[in-house]
Amino acid sequence: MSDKYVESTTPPAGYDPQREQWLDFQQDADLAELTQADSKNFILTTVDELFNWARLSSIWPVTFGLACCAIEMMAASATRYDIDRFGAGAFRATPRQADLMIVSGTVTAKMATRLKRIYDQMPEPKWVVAMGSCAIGGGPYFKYGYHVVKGVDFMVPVDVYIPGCPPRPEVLLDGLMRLQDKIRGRKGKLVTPKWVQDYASKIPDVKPEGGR
Amino acid sequence: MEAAAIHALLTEKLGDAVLDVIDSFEKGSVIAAGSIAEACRLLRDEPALHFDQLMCLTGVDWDGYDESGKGKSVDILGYDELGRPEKSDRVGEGDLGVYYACYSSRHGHKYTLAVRVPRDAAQIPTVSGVWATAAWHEREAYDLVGMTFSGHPDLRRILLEDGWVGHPLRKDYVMPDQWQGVPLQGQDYAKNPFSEDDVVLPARPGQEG
Amino acid sequence: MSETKVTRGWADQDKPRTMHSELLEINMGPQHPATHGVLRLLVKTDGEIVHSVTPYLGYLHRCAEKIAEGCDWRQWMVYTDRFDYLAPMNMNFGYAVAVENMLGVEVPERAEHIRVICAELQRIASHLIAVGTFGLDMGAWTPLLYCFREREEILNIFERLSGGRMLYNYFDVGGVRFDAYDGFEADVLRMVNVMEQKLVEYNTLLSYNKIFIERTADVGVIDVDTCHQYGCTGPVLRGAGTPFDCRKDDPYSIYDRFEFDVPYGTGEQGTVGDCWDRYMVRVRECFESCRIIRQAVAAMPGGDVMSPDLKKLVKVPAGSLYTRTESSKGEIGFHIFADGGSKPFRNKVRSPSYSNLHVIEKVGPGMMVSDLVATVGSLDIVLGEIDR
Amino acid sequence: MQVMTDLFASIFGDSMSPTALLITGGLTMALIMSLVMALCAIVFTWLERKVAGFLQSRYGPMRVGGFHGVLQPVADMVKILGKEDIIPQDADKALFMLSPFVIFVGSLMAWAAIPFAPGFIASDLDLGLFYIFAVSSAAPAGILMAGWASNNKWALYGAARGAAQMVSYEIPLALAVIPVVMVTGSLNMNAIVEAQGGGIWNWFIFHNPFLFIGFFLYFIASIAEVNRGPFDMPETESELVAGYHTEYTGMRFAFFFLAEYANLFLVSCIATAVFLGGWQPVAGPVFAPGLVFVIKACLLVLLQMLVRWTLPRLRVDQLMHTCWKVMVPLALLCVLGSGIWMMVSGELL
Repeated sequence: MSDKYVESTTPPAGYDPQREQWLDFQQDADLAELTQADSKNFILTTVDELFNWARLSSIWPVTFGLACCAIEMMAASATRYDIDRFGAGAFRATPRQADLMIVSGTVTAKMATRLKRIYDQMPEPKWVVAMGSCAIGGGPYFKYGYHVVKGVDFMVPVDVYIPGCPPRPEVLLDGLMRLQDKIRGRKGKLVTPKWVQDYASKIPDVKPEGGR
Repeated sequence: MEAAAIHALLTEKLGDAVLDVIDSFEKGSVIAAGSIAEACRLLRDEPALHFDQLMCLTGVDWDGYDESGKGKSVDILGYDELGRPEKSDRVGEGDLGVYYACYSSRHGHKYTLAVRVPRDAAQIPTVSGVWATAAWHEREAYDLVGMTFSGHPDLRRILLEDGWVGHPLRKDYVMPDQWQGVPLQGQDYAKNPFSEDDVVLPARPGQEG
Repeated sequence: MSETKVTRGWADQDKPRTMHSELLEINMGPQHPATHGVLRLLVKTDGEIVHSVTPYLGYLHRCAEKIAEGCDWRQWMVYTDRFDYLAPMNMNFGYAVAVENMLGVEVPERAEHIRVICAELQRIASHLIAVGTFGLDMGAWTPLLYCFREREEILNIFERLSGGRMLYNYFDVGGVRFDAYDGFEADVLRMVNVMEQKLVEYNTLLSYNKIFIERTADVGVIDVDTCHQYGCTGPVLRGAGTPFDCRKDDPYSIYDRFEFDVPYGTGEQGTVGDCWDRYMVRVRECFESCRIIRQAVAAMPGGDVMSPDLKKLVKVPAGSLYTRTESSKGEIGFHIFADGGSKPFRNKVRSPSYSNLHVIEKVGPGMMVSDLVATVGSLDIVLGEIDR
Repeated sequence: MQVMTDLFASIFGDSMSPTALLITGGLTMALIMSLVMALCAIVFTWLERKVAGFLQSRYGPMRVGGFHGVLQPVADMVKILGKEDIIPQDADKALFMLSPFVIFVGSLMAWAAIPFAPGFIASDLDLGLFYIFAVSSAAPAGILMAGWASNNKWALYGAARGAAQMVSYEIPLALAVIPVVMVTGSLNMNAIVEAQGGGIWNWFIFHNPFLFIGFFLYFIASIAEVNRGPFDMPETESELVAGYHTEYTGMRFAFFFLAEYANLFLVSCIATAVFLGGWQPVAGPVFAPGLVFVIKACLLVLLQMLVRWTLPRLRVDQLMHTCWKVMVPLALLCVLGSGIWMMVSGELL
């Protein structure tokens, strides 16, 4: 580690824990506040809100495990990181009864046409989560992968990208929650909290607003 | 049984079909292309040898191999940073080889047979009659290196699609940019493909949007 | 149409079938719960009886051997993780031993012991998933979840050791990347004690369950010379009755210092070499691994973990060698061709599941569809290492 | 029904003609029965996922309805309502659309004869038990229609297995109940329940040893009849992708879902009514009779769920073997044995 950068464990001055709640994000308390946040136009969108709530709280993924990320997906639905807590635990084997396709693994040229067919067989309100860097952009097989599709968004429209090789089950659950926010109809600007920006500015060669 | 003794037994049984000896980390002998099937049958049936297991059958493309052992072999082609396939007009020459690593569970010794065939006449007899596992290994050697095996029950590509053009493990293989409509080249990952408002940030209290 | 003789079933199977229905071609396609990943089995069935099985591979072919010719010796270790992603430590072990045999480099004692402990822990974790998914193929959901719960403990140890949760890139040519953290021995011994109690619990839940035995005894019988013919190794070969194990018969690293015995199928519940034997070999191998781990932890010396005489850029002298080690699925072999440079000239991976799966073509016909699913489950194949 | 007609008579007095009373009483009871069906679908989907989670040492739905995922089944149902309705292109449209309703109606009609409480029964038929078994044999027809119509090889396999299994398991189901009818002498469900009055030892399960075996025979056959537990060959996840309802999506799939859980509760209700003393309390009047009945039925449903999540699955020919070569002879033996028992103990005279 270059000696210029001194690793400091305490966050810098001026960081006020109350203001930046989203870092220690407790799901239940915020869930209540979230529902109030939309109460402004409650009457108009009641049916729409009800269907959104129903769709996001019972997402049935189709068992579509390709490679190593599939084992992490099984670990996410197993005992310790139980995905069933969010209502998404009923893995349906047929695409007909599923509404979320988690592309977990490397999409090869031979598998791409099957993936497209399964995506088309799924009934309409359907979402795709690209799990793992192989599904996002070819991952470690980018440079010499003659048989690997460099990213699943060539084949199907993707809603949530989960980076990692393989991503941890918690990150998969976070991706699921991010998908639930998307279903809730929430579009947000890329807002990096203030303290992360000035914390990042101390590290020599990292751009404050993140990104590549 | 020692490798040299096996080599002597082979030369005595097969005569001039045994070309020379493999003396690198693994011990074995190079066999003429036409008589590889009898050599393998001999290895399996000879009571003193009794090689009843074919551990591994490997197809090798010796194109551009640096004989002097300095590691100056030719580089292979891949995709560049923008995801476009790199092109080069170098045409592969040199010959293709197949290695048979065999093991005897009764005597506990290992032995390797090797075959080298010029690139344009890459045709050797199959050994799937001797060991059934060779059927799939030979199909893979045909698929990736382009070595055809005469007398093979169904010589089709095993890993790639049947209509795939070219054999990927050859040194002069140019990466494909698409396969039947499925794009295989990458995007330019240096720039961030997502615009500002693409990202859905979980709206927490105190944050708008 | 040839007479399809049913190998096992309650109908009076000794008389050849006279009644035939039209052959139905079904695709246990790339996306199917029973095929453990992206394997496509084209099954021609005559009613419930399988007439012929042809596996179609290549749905997860990730060009690993072409990548080997592009990156240098130590960079390729990352890709060996992704062959058998249920047992990445064993894959690293195989590649590390293969390159060290050609380099002739001396691995320090402490690194050898850490390697054996990691390999055996990974074998237990891989067998746990094999046991769990085999139970899932039979319809028993719960054992899979218990196996995952135990596997999480092992993943914790690996995460503290190597940083990665599932794919580690922890071994390196000439040793291991990081030294063992100070609570390592205590965690491993606690894990082994927990493991031995839990395995007894699984035996009562699944192994000696009447319906499970009914479904697996005398099903998918593979005898020894079929194994030799089709190159099946590991639990499939040991299930057929021969105690052949690379750690014993072709010893590498320091396995010859530990005394452990090799469990093999004895036809306890049915004929030798049936699904139950292969399953029970895996369960008993977990006990053996625990024994090895205890001896390795007891004998672990101090010292550094990387061999001192290793330069930054590894150059393997010209030549070729085939080295094989015992991974949880069978005999993983690396046939390496070097030209003296920093990049491999050709790395061929001989994967155990590739040959284990090949035997289904011979054993499949005559079975019922449910037995075909059971047999494929008992072979415990991983598509990452079949398609490479 | 009697309760309802008296209720309306007391409200509207004699301004309504008897036939109008009959019709309104019948309609309200039908409404109540379909409500019971919807309720048990809601409750048991939640219970199933919770029991599965509990058995697999994990939580099961937690987040959806605040406390322990209580609104999870509601969310499932509303989501399924909003799904796109796909009918495969070359499917047999008429059969495809009809089969969920055949299965649903097959199980809804059987509720007419379930004695929830002393007066509270939809229709007090004299041959209630016979009617239940007759009506619930419509389900194999529905399964075959579903399997054939969706023009999918997996569905065809599932339907063939499902129909064979349900048809063959109806025989031990009926045979296991015959000794009870012999003891009470009537098929009327109310009469059967009243004959088990007075404390736990008068329940038919403890009446004679052959009836005791009969209860377990009935329980196993009922699990097979409902395609659950170790007998779920028709809709196995691991072999036939999703069995006969592979091609069904949205609301049509919900009907299969509803019918499965309704059948689950139905066979448990029949078991409690026939063997476990229906609304007869264990000792002295503790709760309302209807509540006692529902509690017993729910315990049986819980038992069926435990069995499902622990045992592996039988193969199709082993399924048929256990039915024809083990359970039917045993059931016949029970009928013979309880007949001899009654003759010896003098009940027959």
